[in-house]
Amino acid sequence: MMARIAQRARRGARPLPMKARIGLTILAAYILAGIFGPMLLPFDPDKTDILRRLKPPSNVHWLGTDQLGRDFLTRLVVAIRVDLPIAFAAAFFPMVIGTALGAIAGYYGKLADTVVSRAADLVQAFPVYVFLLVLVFALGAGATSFIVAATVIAWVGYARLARGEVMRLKSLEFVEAARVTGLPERVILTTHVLPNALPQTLIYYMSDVVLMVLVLSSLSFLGVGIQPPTAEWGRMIAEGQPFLRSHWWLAAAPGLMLMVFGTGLSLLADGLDDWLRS
Amino acid sequence: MTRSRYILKRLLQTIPLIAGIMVLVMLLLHVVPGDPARAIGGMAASDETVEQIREELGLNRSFVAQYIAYVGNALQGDLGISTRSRQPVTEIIGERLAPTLWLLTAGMILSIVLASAVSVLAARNKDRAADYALGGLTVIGLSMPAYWVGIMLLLLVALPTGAFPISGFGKGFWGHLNAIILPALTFAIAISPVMIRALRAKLVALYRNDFVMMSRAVGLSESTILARHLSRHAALVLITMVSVQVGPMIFVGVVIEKTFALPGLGQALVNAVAQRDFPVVQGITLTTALFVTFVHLGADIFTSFVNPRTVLE
Amino acid sequence: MLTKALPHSFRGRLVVAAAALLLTLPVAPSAALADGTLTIGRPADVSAMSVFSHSTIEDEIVHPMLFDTLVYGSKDDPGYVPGLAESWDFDSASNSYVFKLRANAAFSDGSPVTAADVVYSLSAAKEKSQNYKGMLAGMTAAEAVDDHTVKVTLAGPDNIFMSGLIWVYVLPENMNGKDADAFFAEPLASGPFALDAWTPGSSMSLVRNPHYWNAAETGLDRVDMKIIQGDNERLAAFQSGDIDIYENVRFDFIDQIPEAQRHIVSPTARTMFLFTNNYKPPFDSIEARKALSYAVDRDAIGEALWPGLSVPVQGMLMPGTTGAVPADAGSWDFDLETAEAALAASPTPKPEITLSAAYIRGVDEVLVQAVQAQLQDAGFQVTLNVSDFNTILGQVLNGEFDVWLLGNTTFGTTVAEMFAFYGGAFGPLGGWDLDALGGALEKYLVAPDAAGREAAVRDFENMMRETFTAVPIGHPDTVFAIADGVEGFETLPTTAYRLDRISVNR
Amino acid sequence: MTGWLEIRDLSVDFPVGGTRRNPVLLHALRSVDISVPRGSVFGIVGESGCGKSTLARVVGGLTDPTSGEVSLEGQTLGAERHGADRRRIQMVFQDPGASLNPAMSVRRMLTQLLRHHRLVPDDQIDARLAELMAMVNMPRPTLDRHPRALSGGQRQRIAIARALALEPEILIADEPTSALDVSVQASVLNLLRGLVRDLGMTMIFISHDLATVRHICDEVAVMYLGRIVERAPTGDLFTAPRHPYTGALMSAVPRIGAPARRRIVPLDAEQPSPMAPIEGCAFHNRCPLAVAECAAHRPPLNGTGHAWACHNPLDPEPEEDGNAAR
Repeated sequence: MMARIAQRARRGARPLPMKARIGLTILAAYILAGIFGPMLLPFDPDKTDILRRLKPPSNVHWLGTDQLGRDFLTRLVVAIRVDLPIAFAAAFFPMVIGTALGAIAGYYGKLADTVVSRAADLVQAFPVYVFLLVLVFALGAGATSFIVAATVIAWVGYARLARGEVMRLKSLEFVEAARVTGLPERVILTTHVLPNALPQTLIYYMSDVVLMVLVLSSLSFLGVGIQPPTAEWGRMIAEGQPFLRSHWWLAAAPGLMLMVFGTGLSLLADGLDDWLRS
Repeated sequence: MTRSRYILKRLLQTIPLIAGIMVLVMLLLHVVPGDPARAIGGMAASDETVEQIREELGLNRSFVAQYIAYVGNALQGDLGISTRSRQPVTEIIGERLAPTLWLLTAGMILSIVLASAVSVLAARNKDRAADYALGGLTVIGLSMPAYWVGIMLLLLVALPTGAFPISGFGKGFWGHLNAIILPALTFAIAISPVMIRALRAKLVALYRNDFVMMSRAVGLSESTILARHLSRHAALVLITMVSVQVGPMIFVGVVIEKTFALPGLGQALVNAVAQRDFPVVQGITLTTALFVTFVHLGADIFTSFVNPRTVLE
Repeated sequence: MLTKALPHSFRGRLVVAAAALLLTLPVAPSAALADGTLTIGRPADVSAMSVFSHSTIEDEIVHPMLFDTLVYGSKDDPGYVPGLAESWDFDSASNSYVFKLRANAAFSDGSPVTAADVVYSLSAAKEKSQNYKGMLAGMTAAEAVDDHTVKVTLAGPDNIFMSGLIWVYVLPENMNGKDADAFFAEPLASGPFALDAWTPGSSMSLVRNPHYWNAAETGLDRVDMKIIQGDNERLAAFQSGDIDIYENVRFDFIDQIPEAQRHIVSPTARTMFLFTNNYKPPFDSIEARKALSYAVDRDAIGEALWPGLSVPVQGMLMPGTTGAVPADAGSWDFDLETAEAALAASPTPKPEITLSAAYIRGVDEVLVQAVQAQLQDAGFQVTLNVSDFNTILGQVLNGEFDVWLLGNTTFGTTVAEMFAFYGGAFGPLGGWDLDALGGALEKYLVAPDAAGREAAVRDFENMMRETFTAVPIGHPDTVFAIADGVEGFETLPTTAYRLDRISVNR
Repeated sequence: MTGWLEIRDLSVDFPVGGTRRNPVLLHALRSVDISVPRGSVFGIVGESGCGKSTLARVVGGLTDPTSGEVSLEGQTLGAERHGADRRRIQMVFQDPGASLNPAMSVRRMLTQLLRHHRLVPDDQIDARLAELMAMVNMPRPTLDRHPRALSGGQRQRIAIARALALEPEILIADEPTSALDVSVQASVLNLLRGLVRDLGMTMIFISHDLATVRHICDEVAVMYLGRIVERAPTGDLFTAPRHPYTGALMSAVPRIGAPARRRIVPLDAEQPSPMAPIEGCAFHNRCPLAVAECAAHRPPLNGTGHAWACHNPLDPEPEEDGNAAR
């Protein structure tokens, strides 16, 4: 998939749409900021100095300090290292598991399909993110619990997507052609069917990451997600809410970070989708 | 298949689903790492306390026995007793239901209104500036956390104007209505982008349709075309979206209740989670899951009337 | 942003409907309450309806309203005034008190409050009350002389007994034959109010008890108490007029309360402190406890979190307590290097500890995280355990905690009572040396003059700090916000207040 | 000659609706018998929907027969086949755009097959790939292309290379040129014919195009509605078709410079539904020569060498312009 995109991009047959380029730029900016930002910023994100709490923006603290006197800009940037990897991971495991289950259901049908489809129905009968909240609670708050709980519920979307794609693809002639050549079904599924379902899966993954980062921050906002003192945007919004009247940016800025990241990734997904379809 | 047979079949399908939901709700207790009774009591609970919790939750018995007891009690309207307040869970749910229903109803109406308006506007101006602008706003809307939207509305609307309560549910009908405006608006901003995407796509396809072209050719006004030809298709899309989105909607509702301190089921759930009050968590989870199931069911039945073709498949 | 664009650009009926919805919504009047009804927003519910359990400040507000006491607390010397007992005599020869009860006192069902009820309540309190039995330790007998006269005999001279009566709640004899759970589920009130409705953790309503002996002076017909945990939510509820009394204003919010509506109790009779579990590592080691104490920068916390709203740390005794003496200045006060050195010298140089806290009454997330950060700086690995009070208390009662950040208000008026309280309530939980505490109390009681008492207090404070290690963090004020028209609000020494003295005049 | 590849009484039904207990069946193949000698090219012609592709799929092992069997050297072959059996029969499909995996480069696709069947040692794979490219007249750099980057004719050559990679004994070509531009059809066809001859393969060649069949096949079977209605060596069939349907097919083929055939058989009536059971000859409702007998009894496929199933066959007179096409 990536090779194909790279190959096509190299050939320059069709330039990436503007949407995708904007999205890619935003994503790259976040990743670079996440990698290099903490090295460039002189402050320790967890170092409190309560005597210097709630300072307005200044030459030293460009975005001021938070309620414990920590440099707010540093925490905004360091949170990239928390929110992004967890969101990407929380969507990655369900992608792997969901795609595998969906592909098996779609390819082999019969009992496999029935079992997977009924399990998916069951999960979807739940208000899934409430279920996720409750699962995280049952497992104990934290990143690992979040990823596990996200996997339990989010595989369904990937499974449905993969099942549909595989069912569409398996009736195509190249799959039959592969069967005639005597390749085992397992090999056909993994090397001929699935690679063709990957672009759509990857696009779905990107929008799922957006969802996951929002859900993660929501849980942290509710106090069930990432625990203090770790810098996390949802948690920072919750901690900034008491100071809305005097220090509105404490609640506003982390939300903007989330929003711009989500918008960037959504644009990238949309743009790639348009590009692959055209 | 006739419609009544379809509805009957659909009703019967919910029975195993609800049974499955209950299994999952029961299983919640069992995914707690280690000893669930110990986890609920807190690491510090005495052995007697833990034993008592185990007794209360029926953890001494086999899973099947627990399940049968839970389902049996649930059918009689008994979802257990809060380990914290000793209040029956059904009573807690009853007390907390009103704000949640207000929020969901008002939020849903506002979402549909917002989604319809934006979609029509975007579809009618397809590939023009307005469409792109609205499309951009939709993407941004998809990327904003609901609680943050709520806080920003507090900051930008409630604080400067002073016209809306910052939290709480108000008193009396008008008080409730006033208190629900900003939460419902937050809800709509969070929920409508997904609806807009689906609805705009459908409307764009419909506007390309021959009969719409024809209607235009014979001089029907745009609003007549909209009302006569498109509203039924649009309604179908919206019903489907409500059905698909009901799960996320409930989560958004929980988050909004917390943001605006609405004393609804969502807040009760979050509080119960904070207090490790398992029967309440189970009860509310079950309630919301049943709600989702019935919304799905209702949407399918509704669709079978508006679009009989679905019955035939 | 989306809605703003709509009316100009879209004329369809959908938007007409939306506009109608938005425009016809009236702005609701802020919850106007009928005269005679008071609504309170508080951070936590009573810990229990039972008067025998461990108590919180919420209990100390609610319980006296439901259950009358022989004497009431007062800010004036000697700290109590007549209550159910309209008068009393003390016979120093027999060390006995004779209480004359109000003839018109009655329970909320109309039945009279008799001497037998008081006798039962005294002995029940001595037997069952977790907090207060120490204060009744000197009582050897209680008997009904007649229907309205009670005689109490003490073992010897006892300066704590009378103020301890503030906490002896009058219940019907034998709780009308019910067990405690049943009785407190539907309590029969002897105080100015009766319980109307209670949703634990959510709300409680009291109604005026017409049979209370002083019912004529009860200013309110009804009190609604809402449990609103979140600081934001409680502030918002006050600002939107949902509540008349906003308890425990977070200091970050004080600027948002008009000055006329602020009610600041200063210096408050409150001590915020860290309470260690000396039964198990790491705090079974004095070095670790020393490190804990040296690690906390009390001045910075006071200056940053309670600016102008606290007094410097004096010790575990609240500055407002009669006879309180500052502990030796400088001992075990903030010094990061010493803290690190002490920790390095302890058996667990890199201890992983849990800091437990419930966000009530002066404990907010900023304070907890600030303390967490300061302990981390000194080398502790600190995990937060934030839950509601009862959960934390349950853990502490079972000895499963390392260090608990909490606030304590005085409930008596002299240091002796606080000695007894720390010894009785906290000593056993933290693994403190009760004999040493008893010795300190004894020294205080027998001290011949003020200088001797001062020395005893100082010894007590040093003992608390150095041997037991309850690490005081500060003495923040208590801030209430009181809506206009609420009259007669006044705190007791304990920072509790009596609802029956309040009236609403809108 | 006794058949090497034997197709015996082969029937294939597909459920297309109804209930599980009482399904509506599409009878794609009805009692087909074919015998193909080793090294020959066997053609199958018919209109679309006559079952010729189903026949190819059964022989290729993609579809299980409902009854009857396919056997090779006396050994029955079902749809479940071991790798080695699979390898013996390979297919070239109609649309090379669809029959090549768009996500795989040519090299990966071929390497996967060579590795899987262990046809050559790993270190000789490159050499074998080059050889295969040479066999289908494609330049070596094509190996690193994806199908999307190739033209239709090039793709079909790659599809042929894929079949050849497995060194099959039988090649099934299911309308291999019908999806290609006319300009490249001939070259692909010539390539196929050359390869079959050079490699000594047996080929089953399926087409609706009689001219192509005549050009390439040794023996031809004509199918109508799931049955073989006429089977003959190519020469016999084209010089003296006996079944009226064959005649109709031939008359529909425009031939430049040739006079119109004397008896044009119009195919005007509707083809009967492949779902319905048919009494008598399936062609009788469209047949200009039909007699009463035709509606009552189905004629059996009679004859050796040249066989036909008809109660009232065409006269075996030699075609006047018979040599014109040669």
